[in-house]
Amino acid sequence: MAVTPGYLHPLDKHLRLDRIPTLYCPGCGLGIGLGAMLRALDKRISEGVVDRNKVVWVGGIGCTARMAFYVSYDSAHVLHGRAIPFATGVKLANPELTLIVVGGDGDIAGIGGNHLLHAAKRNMDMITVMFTNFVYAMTGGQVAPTTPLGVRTTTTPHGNPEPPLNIIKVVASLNANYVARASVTTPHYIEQFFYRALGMKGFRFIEVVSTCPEVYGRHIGLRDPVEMYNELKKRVKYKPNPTIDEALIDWEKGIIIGEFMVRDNPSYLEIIRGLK
Amino acid sequence: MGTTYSSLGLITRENQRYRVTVIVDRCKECGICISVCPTKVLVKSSVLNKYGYRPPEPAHIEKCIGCRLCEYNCPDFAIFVEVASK
Amino acid sequence: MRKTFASGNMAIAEAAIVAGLKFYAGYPITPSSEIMEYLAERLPGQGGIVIQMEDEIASINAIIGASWAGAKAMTATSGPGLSLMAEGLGLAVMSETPIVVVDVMRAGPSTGVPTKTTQADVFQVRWLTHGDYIIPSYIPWSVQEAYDLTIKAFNTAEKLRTPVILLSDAVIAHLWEPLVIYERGEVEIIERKKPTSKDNYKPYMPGDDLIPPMACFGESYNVLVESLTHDERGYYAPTNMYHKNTVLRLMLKIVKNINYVYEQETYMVDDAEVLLVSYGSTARTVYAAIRELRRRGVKAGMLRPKTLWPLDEERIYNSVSSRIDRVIVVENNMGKLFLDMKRIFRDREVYSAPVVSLELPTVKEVIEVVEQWL
Amino acid sequence: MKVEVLIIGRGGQGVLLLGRILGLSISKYAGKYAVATETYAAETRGGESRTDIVIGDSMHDIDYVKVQSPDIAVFMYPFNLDKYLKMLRPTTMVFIDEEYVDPGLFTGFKLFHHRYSEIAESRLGTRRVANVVIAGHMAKATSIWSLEHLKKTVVDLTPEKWHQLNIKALELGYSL
Repeated sequence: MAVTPGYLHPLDKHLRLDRIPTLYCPGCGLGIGLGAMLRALDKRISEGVVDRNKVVWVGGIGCTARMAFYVSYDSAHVLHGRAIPFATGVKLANPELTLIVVGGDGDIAGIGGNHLLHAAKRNMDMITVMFTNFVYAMTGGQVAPTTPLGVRTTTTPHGNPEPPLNIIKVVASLNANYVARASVTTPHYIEQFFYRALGMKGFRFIEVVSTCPEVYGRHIGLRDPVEMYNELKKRVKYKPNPTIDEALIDWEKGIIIGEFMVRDNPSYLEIIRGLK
Repeated sequence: MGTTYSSLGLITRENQRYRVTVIVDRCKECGICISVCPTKVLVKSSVLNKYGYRPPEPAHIEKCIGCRLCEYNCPDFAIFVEVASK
Repeated sequence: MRKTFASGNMAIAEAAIVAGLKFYAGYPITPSSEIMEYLAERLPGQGGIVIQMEDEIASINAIIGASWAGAKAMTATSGPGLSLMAEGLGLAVMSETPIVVVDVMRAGPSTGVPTKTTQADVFQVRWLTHGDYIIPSYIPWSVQEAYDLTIKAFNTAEKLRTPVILLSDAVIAHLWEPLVIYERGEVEIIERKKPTSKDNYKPYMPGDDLIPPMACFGESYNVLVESLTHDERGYYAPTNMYHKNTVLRLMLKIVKNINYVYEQETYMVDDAEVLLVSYGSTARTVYAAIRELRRRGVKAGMLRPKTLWPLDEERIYNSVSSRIDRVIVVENNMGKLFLDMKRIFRDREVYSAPVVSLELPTVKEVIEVVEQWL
Repeated sequence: MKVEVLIIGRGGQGVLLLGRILGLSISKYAGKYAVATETYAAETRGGESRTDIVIGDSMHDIDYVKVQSPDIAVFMYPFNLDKYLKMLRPTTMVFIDEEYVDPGLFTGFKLFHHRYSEIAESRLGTRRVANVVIAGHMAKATSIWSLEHLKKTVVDLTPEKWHQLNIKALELGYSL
C-alpha cells in the first residue's frame, strides 16, 4: 500500500502531516471540530486578517489539547489545565501573535477553571475553544465537570452525584467579548463562530459539544460513532441571538447552540496600553 | 467487485460536476461520512487500509451534489470533495 | 553605575531589569512581594509587562509562555508558592525554557512564619518537580550578591536553556545595604542562542554544546513546545532510547558547564584546621564566627557555595587543604547540604550544625552549635 | 568603627524610612558601610515597627546585621520597652519622643528627648515628618551623620514634592 501523499486534502497545509492520522478514536468528534476551525483560520489567513506565521496554538493535556500538536503552526502542548496562563504569557510578551487555546472540559473548566475565570474577567486577548465531551476520555472515562447527573463513570460507578457545569453561563457572566456554543454535529457553526472570533479582540470563548463514542458512549450505551453522532444531533438546536438564560445543555432536555454574547469591551491589552 | 484505488493510496470517483477523494490510510471507518451523506453516495469499500479499517467508496458518485457534508464531518481529514475540472 | 542603598528584594528587581527582563508574572506572597511591587512600578517604563496572575501556577506557566514568545521572563515567590510551581518548573526543564524563579525563603512547613526566615527550602529547589533533572540554583549572602546572582541567573538560563532558581530569604529580602547598580553595557548579559537557518529546523536538536538553538513563536519556525518526552522535532517519543537520551542530555548540558554555573568563596582556609561550610544569609554570621573562633585560638576557615545546585564536588574537595580534618556544616535548617558535604569530604569527619532560627542566627548561637564538634 | 542603631516605633510613624535615610546617608555619602533591617508586625498601621542599623567601615566589619547592643537607640513609641531597656548600655545615646515615651524610664542613659511629633506639627504643619526631625537632631547630637549628607539623602529617597518639607524638617531637628 502506498504511503499517504503530501498535500491532498484542502486542510493538509495546516497539519503536521507526519502526525496524521491522529490518535483520536474512530468517530471522535474532535477531528470534525479541528477541521472546522482550520477552515475558518484558512479563510482569515487568505483575507489577510490573520498572519499564518503569527498564530500560536496552545493545548493543555487531554485528547482535545493534542490538537495543538497536529497543526503545523507554532504550538505548545503544555500542562494539564495550564494552557490559558501559558497563552496569557505568550500574548503579553508578543501582542502581535494570535493565540488559540484548545482543551477539553476537564482541562479548561475542571483543573484549569480558575485560569478560565480570570482570563475571561481580564478580557485577555485570546480565543479559547473548549470541547465538551462529558467525560475524562484520555484517562479512561472518569467523571468530568460536564458529566450529567446520575451517569455512571469509572469513578462514579453508582452514578454521578454532581449536577453538570454549564460553562457558557459562567463565562458569559464575566467580561468575555464573545461566548458561543456549537456542536460537532454542526461543523458549519463551529467554522462560522471561530471565523467571527478570529476577527475580534479580547477573550473569545467557544464551547463545542463533542462526541466521545469510545469512552462516554460506552457509559451511556452509544458506542457506535454514527449512533452517538446522530443522538447528539437530535438534541442540538441552533437559536439565533439566544439569551444567556437559554444556554441549555442537558442530554434529556436539549442543547442550545448559538452566539450568546457578542460585544466590544476593551480588551486587556487595550486597557494596559491606555494606562502606560 | 473489489474497490480500486490509485498508487497514491486514494480512492477517487467523479461525476460530471464533482470529484470525491478518499485518502485510504487516514480513514478509521467510523461511518459518519456514509451516515451524513444526504444522497447516499458512499458505501463501505472492500479495501483494508494499513490500520485494518475499511474506508468508504463513493460507489454512487452520480448522486453527489457537492454538499461536502462528508468532508466537513470527517474527523480524520480522509475525504474531500472538489469541483471536477471540465 | 550608581551607588544606592537597597533591600535584597529591590536589588533582585533592579538586576532583572538590567539583565533584560521583559515579562514578570507573579502572585503576592510574603516575603517576596516587594520584588513584584517594585517591578510593577519600573518595568512598564522599560518596555516590559508585569501581571498579577490568579495564583503561582498561572504565574509560572505565563512566564514559560512569555519566554517562548522571546521575552526574558521571571517570577518570584516564597516556599508555599514554589510548591505550587513544581509542575511548571518541570515543564520548563522538559521544554528547555529559559526562565528565572526567585524563591524568597520563609519558615515552613505549610504557612509557617511568613515574615521570618529559615534556609529549609534547599532541597525543595533541588527536588521540586518529578523526574530526573538539574535546576541550577544560586544563593546570595548580601544585597549586592542578590543583585549579581540575579544577573547570573538570567545568564545561566539563557546560555543553557534552562530554568534557574535564585534562593533568597526573608533576611536578605528585607536587609538594606549599599548596592552598586550597573547600566546595560557595564555588565555581561547573555542572550539565548538562535537558529541560523529555517531549513529543517528542529526545536530540540542540540549543537555540540548539547544546547538546542531556540526559535520563538512568531518567527516562522513552526516551533513545538512539548511537555511529553519527545524527539528532536518535539514529537512524543515514549521509547527507552529517547527518554534516556533526553534525560541524559538535560542533565549533561548543565554538568558540562559546571565551571560556568558553580561559584563559591573560601575564607581563611589556607592555615585552617576546621572548615565551616555555610551559605546564604547564615554564612554572614558564620563568617563572623570564624573570626571569633580564631580569637579563641581555633584555626577555623569557611567555604561558602554561591551555587547550591549543582555542586562542583571536585572543586569543593580540592579547595580544602589536608590539614583540615573536620568539616562542620552550619545551616539554618535541620541539616541538608550536610548530606552532600558528608559524601564529598568522605575522608574527613563531617558534622551537621543545624541552627534553626527564625531570625538570622547570632554569632553566639553559631558558636554554641559548632563548639560541640571542636 | 562599628555603630549599632536601634529604632523602635509604631507602624505609620516612618520608622522604616528613618532607617533608610540614616543608612543611605552613611553608605552613599560618608564612605562607610551600613546595613539596615526592618521588622514589622502583620498590621500595616499601629503595630510595632523596628529598624536596626549597623554601621562599619566595610561589610566585613559587621559581624551581625541586627543590633545586639545599641550605641544609639530611638524610641518613638514604647513597644516592648522591658526587652529593649535590657539591651541598652550606660553609654547608649537614647532619643525619645516624650509625647509617647516616658523620659523617667531612661535614667542612667545619655538621653535626648523632645516632643518631636508635636514640634513637627506646630512648626511644619504635619506630624508625618517627626522621623526626619529626629534624623536632623541625631546629626547634631551624634556627629555620625552630617546635615548636608542627610539633605542629599532625603532628596534621593522621597518624591520631589516633599523635598523642601523634608529639608526643613532636618534643619528643624538640627536646631533643637
